[in-house]
Amino acid sequence: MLLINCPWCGPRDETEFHYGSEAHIGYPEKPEELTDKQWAEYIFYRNNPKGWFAERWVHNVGCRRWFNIWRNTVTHQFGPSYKPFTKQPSRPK
Amino acid sequence: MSTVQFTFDGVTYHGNKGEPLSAALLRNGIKVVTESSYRLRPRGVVGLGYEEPCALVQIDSGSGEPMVPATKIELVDGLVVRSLAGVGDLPNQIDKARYDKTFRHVDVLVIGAGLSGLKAAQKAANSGKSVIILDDQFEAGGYLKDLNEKIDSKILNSLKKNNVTHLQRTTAIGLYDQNYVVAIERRTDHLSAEILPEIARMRNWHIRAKEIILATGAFQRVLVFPNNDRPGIMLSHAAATYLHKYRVGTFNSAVVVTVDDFGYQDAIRIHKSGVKVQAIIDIRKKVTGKLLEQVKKLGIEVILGSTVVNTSADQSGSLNSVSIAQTSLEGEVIGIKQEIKTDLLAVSGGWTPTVHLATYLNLKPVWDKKIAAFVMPKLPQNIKATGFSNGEFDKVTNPPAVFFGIIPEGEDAKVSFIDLQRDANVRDLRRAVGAGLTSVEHIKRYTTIGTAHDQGKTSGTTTMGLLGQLISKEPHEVGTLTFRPPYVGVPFSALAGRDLGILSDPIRTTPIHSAHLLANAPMEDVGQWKRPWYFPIEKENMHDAVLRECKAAREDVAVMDASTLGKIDIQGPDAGIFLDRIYTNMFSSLKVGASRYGLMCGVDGMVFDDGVTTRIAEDRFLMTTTTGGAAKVLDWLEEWLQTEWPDLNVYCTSVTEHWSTVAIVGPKSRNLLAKLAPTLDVSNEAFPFMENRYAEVAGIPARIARISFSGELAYEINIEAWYGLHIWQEVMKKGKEFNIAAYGTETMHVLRAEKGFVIVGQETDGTQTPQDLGMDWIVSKKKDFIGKRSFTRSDTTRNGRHQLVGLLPLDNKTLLPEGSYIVNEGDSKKEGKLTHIGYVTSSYSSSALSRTFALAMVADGRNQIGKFAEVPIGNNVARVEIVDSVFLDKENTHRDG
Amino acid sequence: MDNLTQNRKSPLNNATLGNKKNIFLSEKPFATTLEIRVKPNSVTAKKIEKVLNIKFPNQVGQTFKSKNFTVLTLGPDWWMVVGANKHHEAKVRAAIGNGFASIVDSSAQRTFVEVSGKYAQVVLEHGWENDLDPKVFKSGMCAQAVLSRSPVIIYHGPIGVYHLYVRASFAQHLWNFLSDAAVEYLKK
Amino acid sequence: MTIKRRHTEELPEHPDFLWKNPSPKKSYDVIVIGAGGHGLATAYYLAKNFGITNVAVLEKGYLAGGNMGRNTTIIRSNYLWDESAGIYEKSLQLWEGLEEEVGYEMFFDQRGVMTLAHSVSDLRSKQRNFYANAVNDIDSQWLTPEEVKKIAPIVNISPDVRYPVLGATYQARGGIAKHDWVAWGYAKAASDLGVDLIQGCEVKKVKVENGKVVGVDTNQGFISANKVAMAAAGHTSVLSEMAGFRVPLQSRPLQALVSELLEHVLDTVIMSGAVHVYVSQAHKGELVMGAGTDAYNSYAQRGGFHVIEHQLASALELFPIFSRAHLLRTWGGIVDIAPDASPILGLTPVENLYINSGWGTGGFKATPGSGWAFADTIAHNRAHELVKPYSLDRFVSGHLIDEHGAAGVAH
Repeated sequence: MLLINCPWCGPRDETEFHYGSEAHIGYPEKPEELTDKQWAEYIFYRNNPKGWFAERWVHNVGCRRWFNIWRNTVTHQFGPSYKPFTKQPSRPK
Repeated sequence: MSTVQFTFDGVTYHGNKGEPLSAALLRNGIKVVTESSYRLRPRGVVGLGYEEPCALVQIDSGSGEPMVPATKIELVDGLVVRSLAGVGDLPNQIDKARYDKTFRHVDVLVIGAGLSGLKAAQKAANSGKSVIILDDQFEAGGYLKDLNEKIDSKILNSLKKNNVTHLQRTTAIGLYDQNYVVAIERRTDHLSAEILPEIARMRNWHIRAKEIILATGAFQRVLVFPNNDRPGIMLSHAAATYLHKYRVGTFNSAVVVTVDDFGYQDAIRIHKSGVKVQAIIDIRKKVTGKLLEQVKKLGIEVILGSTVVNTSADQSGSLNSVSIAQTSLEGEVIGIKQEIKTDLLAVSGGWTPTVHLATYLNLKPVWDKKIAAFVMPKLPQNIKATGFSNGEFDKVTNPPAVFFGIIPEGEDAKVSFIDLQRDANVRDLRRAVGAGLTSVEHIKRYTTIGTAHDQGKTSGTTTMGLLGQLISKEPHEVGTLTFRPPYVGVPFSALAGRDLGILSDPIRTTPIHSAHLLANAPMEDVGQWKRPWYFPIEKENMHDAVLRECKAAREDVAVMDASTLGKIDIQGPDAGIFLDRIYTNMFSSLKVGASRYGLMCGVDGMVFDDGVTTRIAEDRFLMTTTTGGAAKVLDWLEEWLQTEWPDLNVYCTSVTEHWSTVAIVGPKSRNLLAKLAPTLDVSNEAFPFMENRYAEVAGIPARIARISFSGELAYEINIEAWYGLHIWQEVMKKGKEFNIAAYGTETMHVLRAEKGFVIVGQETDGTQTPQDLGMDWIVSKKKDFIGKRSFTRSDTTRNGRHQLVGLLPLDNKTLLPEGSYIVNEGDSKKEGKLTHIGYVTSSYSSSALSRTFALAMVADGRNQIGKFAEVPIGNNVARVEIVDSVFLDKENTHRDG
Repeated sequence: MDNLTQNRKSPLNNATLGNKKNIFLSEKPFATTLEIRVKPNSVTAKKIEKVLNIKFPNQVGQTFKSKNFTVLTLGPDWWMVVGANKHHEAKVRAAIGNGFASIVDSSAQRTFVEVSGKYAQVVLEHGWENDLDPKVFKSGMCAQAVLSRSPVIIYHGPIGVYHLYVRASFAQHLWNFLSDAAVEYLKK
Repeated sequence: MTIKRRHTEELPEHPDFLWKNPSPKKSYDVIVIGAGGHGLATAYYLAKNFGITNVAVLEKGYLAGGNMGRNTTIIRSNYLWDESAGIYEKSLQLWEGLEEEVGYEMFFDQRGVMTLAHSVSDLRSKQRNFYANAVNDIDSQWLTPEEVKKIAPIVNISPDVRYPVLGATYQARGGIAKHDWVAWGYAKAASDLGVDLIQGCEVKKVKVENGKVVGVDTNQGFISANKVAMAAAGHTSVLSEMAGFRVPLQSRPLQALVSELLEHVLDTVIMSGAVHVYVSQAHKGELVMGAGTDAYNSYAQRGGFHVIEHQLASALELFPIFSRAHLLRTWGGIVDIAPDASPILGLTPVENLYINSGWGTGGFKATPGSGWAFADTIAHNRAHELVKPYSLDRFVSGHLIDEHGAAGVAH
């Protein structure tokens, strides 16, 4: 049972969150100017690293806020969590 | 100790209350407890705890339980058990016992209440930290308790402080991320053989601990030699404990075979229990120290550099003699055999620290040659290990030998057992190596070693040791077998807890539910909601009830409980702009007091929800969503606002259950509303379609909306949920004069289908665009919205996509099955695969059309209107005409009444 | 009783169960509730605090109590003001003028179950995953999560007394869960 | 007094010799990355159907130690979309002759697979699945609750459980097989045909020179190859990145569990999507159970215990007789999930580099069909008919094959 540190509510069990996969994927400025391939990249392609991953979660049964967090997808260790639109902490060692 | 009665394999015996069943069996002279699964060889008690590989029983009294080690059952009066040969029974009657779960957070969790665990708990408790100490034995003390030694009362008292929770008969079965431990407490089996209905028989503890201390002890290993599985051959610690602590008697004399000093200590205990120890057979060449003097003083012969190389049995199959010989550390028998008559062989094959929990986090145990065992891996900083589990064996003067037994060939190999419960032996191991297998994981699967109920607790290290001997590698070079949770078998019922029956999943009901039950309306599950399906009168079946309900809606007035629809209160100056980005059509242009139907797509352009949104004020909208989509849509809106458009001043709040919605439908709904809301001007001019008015309905302030999902004149009365039932009762009462009928989801489906309205989730399955559904009119050309870009992808613009159409079976009685596939005329008769052109999404009998009809998604559907097709249904075929998707009142004349 | 009070029905019909000493469950229905979302410490937020004479704590999980209201902080810009009588939504909306905030009367969205007695904490721990140790979840704190698959806000009122705000349609399930969990403690 | 105890028959023995353990040659015609079921089957069919035997299968761990050793061994082909029905039915037909063709006992047992429906909307989507199977000529029956009970007496079809059984689809030709025996059968056959199985050999880099694959760097040195085929479920993203392109896959934990050996009470495979559990009882008597994936990306080969508890509560609602069974062992694989829950197969942006991935939670049943069609694709350097719909460019065109389960819950 992962213990995820919500920036507002503090550490809570993973069952209180919904997973949002890779962080920092922005909605394209002008979708109509993208090629079908670029548009497919936005809709379907997300990184899937084996190791440290900057991902996003939403505390949907708690404060209902989205936030980002570093997690190692092999050891399930967590790095710092950080609020949207704030400076991303560097990748943990 | 009071004596109690128990029944084993149909015979009644006596034993001491609270002692392990295995001790009671031995005391009653039952050495042969069962026979092995495959070789049918007689087997008896071998161990003292969860490591027991042979004496597994079925408990028939109380709740009943298969495959329980006799060593872990506390004797209680009236216990009824049966011996098993590796396969358990599943009792059929319902288990009346209660099972529950609890969650705890604690500073320090100590797993294991042997001396080292108790000391760790004492230290933490005295420092004021919150402590949980749990242990799977019947009482605290662990190894020392087995030696019948006392535990310092100061330690035991420290566990009585109020910041300490002390749980015996509790086994930690799993260690998960961030120090999360699952443990199962057995709470009533030792109190009574019957079920105690009021107290949870087992409690499933979920514990989050800041710090974990593993004091999980160790398991003693078997040694491998021909005929090493006879009843009367036991682990030496177990044999000494049964004789010295539980005074089982039964055995006339004993021989101890050992690789370590523990063999000497157990020999002394066996001697003190009054059973003559004829000899200690030690594989090691040289032994010194106190223990050696003690056994010499007691007249126990010590034979060094030797081990057991065979055994023989009496006609019951129990041990009656062992043969020993000088043997090298590589397992090579060098000396001549010498036979010793005995009915007990106590095997001290070395100790394996219990590292399971730590390895569940994918950490590999480490080989420690000094103590001839695998010890804890490098642990994360908030987990420590102590005592035997950390390889701290303090009573050792001479290091143990790295020796796991002898590895004979030929016939002897077939009776030299490594995994007693699986009857897996040295011959199997030799064959696996010969087959080209190098990984220990392959050897485990090839031989099935370690896959039984004890999960290799006594055979794991032995297998790696002997494999190393066979391919001349050190045990750690062979690789380690992987332990997996749970540490011991856990009944499904203990893990299901109280999440069963009525509590298995919330039953969500509307405020009007009691009225539906009174009308004994059958219910339909819609997600977690129960919604009335139809309202039968007397003995009506669904078909007749729905025809009557539809007729009422088309000709008089009918009423439905629509409270389950999702409702989201959207406020803020940018609410209009926000909705323009979410819906495919415009909402910022909606007048205050007006409502508009909207369609929502994912970024892939596929429809995923719809509903009517009403502008309550300049900066406030109330959005409704499908019942199933309520939570999903609110999350969707929040995600876009928080992670993409934080500059938009908009807030969303769920009010799904604040409002109750009663929909009255039909040409007489206006007359009924006039009765209910006398102050309201209900004329069409004063209260036009898709508009909202506020008035008291039956004395309750309400917002009334002219929204219609049936094509008829209709009003949705929205009141605070506390008044939902009252309004429903008033509507039914005042509607009598207009012969009102209540209707359910089935009729709602028919009425909307007659108008060609889609239901998201029925006409759609996540792969339809608005254009596929013939709703180009709702797709704004001007603004961008979520999903718009996807409409221009090649597959979304290709012709031939499935489009919404109507279907009329030529036989107007045929009800096409929903989900049935459509083929071109003449294709049904063809053999093999048929090329299909579409499938039926909705299909009903219509009272208004007095015939059956259906909606379907058909390839290039709109260009097929007027053509014929076939629907194969089992062996017969229904011919159908493809028609427009609107069947009734195409000019919408009913809408305004 | 006026028409409104007479004709309303709460999700649990004022149910009660257990005994005051060990474990006592009781629905306290019809608490009026204003859900307010506003930028913390903004001008508009200050106006709302003034007109209701309350304070918006800015740490999620903290609460504020006055004679009329209990204010629960659910999110960084989300508060639940319990105990406001009906008219306050209009009064607050008027007070903020065209300031940006969301004022929602969501009184019937949830109902309020009080859990008290010696074993209140132990019974709740059968379904609530977060720490209820009074040293951590102090009197005066609140937390929103799930209790036996039901969305619940727990407010730790006086020591050992817990107020559970549960979505109306989940109320019966929560009640069934709590009364089943209480069985072992009723006669202890 | 002789005591009658319940026994189970011991499985027959594996053959005396399985496979050679060569160290890798300098170069091969084809390198297959991943010695799971699909990788081994691919190597076998390359050798058997196309005579391409200068092949190495590289496995970083031990053979069949990944998902092939961690699944619930269910075999069926009654999928919804034509494209899925195509590849899974081909696979089922191959299963039907496999033991004989490969010459290895696999305990392939066509005991039927039943998929339960628990609500009106669930009923509707299962019925559509049933009719889709009919037009695709895939054997599938519709069962009423009473017929479900007749085939599997232990199913609780009472109307007053939380989500009553309202009906089911049933594929009689579906069933189970023993995963280790399937893998070792393919491995032995491939090894006997001259394929090199190389364990403990981890690919560190996929070497590409001007758009064409030339070989792989491994912990046992560089191995050159004319063609390289990726069949490393769960690690496909890692390998594709090594080769310089991306795939729309996410790696998720998928857990499975077994009980101890129990009396035989279940002779068919039962799946229930709405209640999140599927179960069969293996030959010796252990219950084998699984459900959906854990919710987040992970390569840790383990999942959360709450997923197991939730699944067991559902199982006891459906099968009350299981209440006394013990959970004996749980484990987790790494499955790669595509946005439309369908595989990604065929060619890649790198010449002579092929991809076999995205099987998500349904890989075991596809083992023969995937290997067969993938071998054909590699041999001819073009996508086989059955593989073509699963190309990477479907995500650009938008022609997805959405097997997430048709209808959401609506109205």
